[in-house]
Amino acid sequence: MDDYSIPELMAVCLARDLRDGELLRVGVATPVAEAAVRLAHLTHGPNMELVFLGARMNVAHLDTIPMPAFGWDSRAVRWAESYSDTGHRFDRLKDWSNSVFFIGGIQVDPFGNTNLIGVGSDFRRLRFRGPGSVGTATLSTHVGRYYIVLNNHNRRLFVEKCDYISAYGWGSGGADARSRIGIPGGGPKYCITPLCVMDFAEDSKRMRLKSLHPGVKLETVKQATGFELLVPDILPTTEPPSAQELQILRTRVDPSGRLRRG
Amino acid sequence: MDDYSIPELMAVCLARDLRDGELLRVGVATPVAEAAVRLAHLTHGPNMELVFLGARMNVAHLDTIPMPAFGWDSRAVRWAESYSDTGHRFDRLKDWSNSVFFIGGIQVDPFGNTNLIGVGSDFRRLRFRGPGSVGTATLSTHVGRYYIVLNNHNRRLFVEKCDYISAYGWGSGGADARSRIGIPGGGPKYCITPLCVMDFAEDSKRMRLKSLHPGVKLETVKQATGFELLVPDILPTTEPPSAQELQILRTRVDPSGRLRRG
Amino acid sequence: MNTRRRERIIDEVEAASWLEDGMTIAIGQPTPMALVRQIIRRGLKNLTVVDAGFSLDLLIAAGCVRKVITYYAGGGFGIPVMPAFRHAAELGEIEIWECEEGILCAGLQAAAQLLPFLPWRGGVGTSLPEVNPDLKVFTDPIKGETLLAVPPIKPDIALLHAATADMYGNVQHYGGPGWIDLFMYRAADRTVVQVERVISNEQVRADPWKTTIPAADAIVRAPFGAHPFYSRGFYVQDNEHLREYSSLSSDFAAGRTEGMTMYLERYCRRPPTHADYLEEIGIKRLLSLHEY
Amino acid sequence: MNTRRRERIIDEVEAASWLEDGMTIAIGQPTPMALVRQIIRRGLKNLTVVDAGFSLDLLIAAGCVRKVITYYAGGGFGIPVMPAFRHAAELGEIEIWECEEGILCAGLQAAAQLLPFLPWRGGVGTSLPEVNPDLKVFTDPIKGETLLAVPPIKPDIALLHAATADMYGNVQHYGGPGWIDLFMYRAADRTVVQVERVISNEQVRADPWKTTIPAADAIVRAPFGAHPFYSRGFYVQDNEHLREYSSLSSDFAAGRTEGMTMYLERYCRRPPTHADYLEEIGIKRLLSLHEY
Repeated sequence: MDDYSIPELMAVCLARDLRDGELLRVGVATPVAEAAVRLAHLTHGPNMELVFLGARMNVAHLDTIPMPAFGWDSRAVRWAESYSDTGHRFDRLKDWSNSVFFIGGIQVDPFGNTNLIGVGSDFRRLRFRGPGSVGTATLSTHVGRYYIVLNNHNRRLFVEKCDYISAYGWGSGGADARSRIGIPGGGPKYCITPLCVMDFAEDSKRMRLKSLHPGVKLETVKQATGFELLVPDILPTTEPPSAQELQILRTRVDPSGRLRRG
Repeated sequence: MDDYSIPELMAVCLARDLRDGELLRVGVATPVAEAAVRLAHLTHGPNMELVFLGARMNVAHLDTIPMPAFGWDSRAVRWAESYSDTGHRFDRLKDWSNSVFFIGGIQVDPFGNTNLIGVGSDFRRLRFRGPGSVGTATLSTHVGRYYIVLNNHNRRLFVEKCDYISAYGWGSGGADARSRIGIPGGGPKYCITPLCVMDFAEDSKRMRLKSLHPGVKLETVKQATGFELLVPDILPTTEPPSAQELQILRTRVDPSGRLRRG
Repeated sequence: MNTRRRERIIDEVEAASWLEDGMTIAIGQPTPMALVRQIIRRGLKNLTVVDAGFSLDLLIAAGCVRKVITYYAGGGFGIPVMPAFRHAAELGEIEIWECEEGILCAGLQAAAQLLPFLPWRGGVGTSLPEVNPDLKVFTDPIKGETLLAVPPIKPDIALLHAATADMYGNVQHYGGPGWIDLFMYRAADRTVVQVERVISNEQVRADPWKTTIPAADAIVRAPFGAHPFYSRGFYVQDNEHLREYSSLSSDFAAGRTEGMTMYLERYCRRPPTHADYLEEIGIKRLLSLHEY
Repeated sequence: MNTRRRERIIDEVEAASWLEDGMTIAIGQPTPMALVRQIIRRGLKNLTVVDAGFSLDLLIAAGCVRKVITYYAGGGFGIPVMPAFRHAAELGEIEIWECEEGILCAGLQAAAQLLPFLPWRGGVGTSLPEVNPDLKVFTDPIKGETLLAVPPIKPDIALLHAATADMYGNVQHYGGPGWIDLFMYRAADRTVVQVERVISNEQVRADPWKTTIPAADAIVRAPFGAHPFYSRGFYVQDNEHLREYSSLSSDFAAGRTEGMTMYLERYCRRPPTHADYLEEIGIKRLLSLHEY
């Protein structure tokens, strides 16, 4: 079974890590994460709750959960059961330990800190002005865990040090990097790219290769990463989508083939 | 025209001081204030908004606004246009400068500070345990002005010093008593009792007689007050209800005669 | 693998089994009386209650309460202070965490937002920080103003009453929720909502903005469950019953405990279920409490 | 003596007359585009805008903006950052008060509650307090935790879009208000809401919980007023129009300004009213944006 695209592989890989009962918050313009939560909802998440555009829904009863007919389409509210936190988005942070989020970035450092602000040493005259933090400073502080999901893997993205940090991951490292400054959320769990899956070493919280996508060489990843990655002794290959996963993904989540083209 | 009860006189007196466009917040178990806001709404307040049990309404179009068919009856929401501050009672304090409130107390001091907590020197063993502050600490801090409305006038109530202060009026006195500790609201304007109307002197903010109700003697008030009241050179009589005011009050606000019996 | 969405409807006996002696319990408005009576039936002790009015008084009279977080214990019916509350407070039998509506909101919101405090201006200049040392007067770090720092108020469980909910815990009120209910829900570890009627999930989805509590941990069917209080859209307050209670409570505070003992026995302890309580009240009385 | 209740419906031209150069204007979501275009038509300058996305980009391209309070200036259509925003930011032509959704809420709420600051945890450990020195890192007075102190964000006016309102300013949304709209309303000195349809006061009172904004200062009738954005319950986003704009905006940022000049002229400056704008878009296009 090797007839799948890289975005499909990434979506399936993320979906498998999501647990029933979790509340999944998906941000803007992240098709891989959008597909992942829908797929998980259909395969093993009848009690998952999905939040799109502030609309909270459980849609496991639907035959298909297509993209992009909801998500960033305002008609998503058709399926809503309520608005996230009754319209007051940050009124129930206490319960966010059960929430999962997906984050992007224009820079990522070895400790999973991410930057959406910009690139350049002078904040008033950035070389590249980013889109801004959206809700990621608060989300990354409070959600039970999050995934760094990137559509590219290169040395401009993976840098030794972010010019600015908009979401605090594991700071300057160490298992207590978050607890020692009083940040309750569980932090970034994996970073997934078109080349590989990475996690964070238990003690140092430094980024570590977890699996290489089928056909990707270790050397390729090393060269595309602007800092030294930890590499485990045993380095498996990312498990490809099963026939069943691909079938559900293609017929019930992404019938228009957005991820295949991506 | 002297066929009116003291509560009727008090309600009419308060109603006259309310201005069109104000938002009137009435607390629990204050029939005089309840009647006053309804009367003002009908006589000169088509743009007043009344808040009962969190339900915000404009009911000037009703032929009668009877008591107690709403106010503390849950059916009051029948007339609601919204809930105060969209269900989040203190989310719009900024606009409370346009709000008016009515407050009671178990003790009142010369500077209009009021006590709903209790009487006695040991808070853990009060001689009289009061009902608690309700929302008065916040209301008295933020509303544009408020009225102290009391059903009695005696030395147990009017004391030199409250055992506890649950709503800050004019503190220990002075025109800047509120601004110097950063309290934005306009403070207590009048204190009205079955005997008289009192205001607060412009400079000292000490309680001062403003008018005696018809038939009440200055000496009676002095003896019923546990501190020295300022007395102006010219001391008028509280203007009695006009025939029209009484008619509206009795036929459209209080047809069951609650205030007449009171 | 569980392939179905979990339903959240339980009965009041199971709901009360979530409670334990010594817990902090927030009780909403209108009062979830079916659940309150179940607390008394279970004989829970040493509770800290975030509560006001009648149910607070009843729980104190029944001996369930050690500590009270309250802004108001007034009565109505000409009784300015609830008698059992007043009596226990004056004897020092209950500890009172004195607060006020705005301060209570700030404390519940601090808990909901995992903040060590929220600043509040209402209460500056009053005796509240003096009688409640948990409220700290502090100077704000930006403009140097004097404010109160309100610490988190964190209930173990919130017990609420509402008009309707679906089987998945989506709660919709008629005529708005009680003013403090959503704060309690956001702050509490778990929330149990008793409702007049269970509605379909489709009805909920027809108007999602109406959903006031998106994911209650449990829903208890309790028609007339707020009796003797009102439930908007269903019935009004039973003033006759409340007047009777007020008189018993006054007797109780004055040392004449027999009437209260009988009340607690008849209405709270003896009926094994909420339906049995309603039988005791009688269908005629219940039907007389129509709204319009 | 005014014996009638005051009506609050005005047109977009009068609404825009409330605005002045240099004001702080909060712009809600979905975007109140009829009012935004009126700002451009009036040629307002040196505005501080609390805004995001397309309308932010358009106002910058039109030369109205001096300072931006934003958490997001992303684009969509494969454009990660709105081009005119990006260009002006990189050249230092606009000042950016860098924030984030939670921090923005805290700042607006501090203004609404007349507090000198509200504490927020999101952002601790990040560069936000470094690039925005108005955000102070401080130690909480109760438990000694490290938090951000967010100062009030106080708009002079909030411009919002909604489904319906009555003539007295009671606003009801379909499918919920934009996530930040209620915060903007609470914080701003005045609020103008453009609506798809004016409904009767009786319709409002039939479901008062649905009222999201109880007393807007003015209501502007603006059917299709969010175009090219969506308005829930009425129409979807006009992707074709937005794609076209994105391409013009990219050209503009790259120094090819002609297309953008024409866009601003054709859609914002020349049509004297919102109805004239709709005429320019064409009824066929508008009717093609149906919801289901």
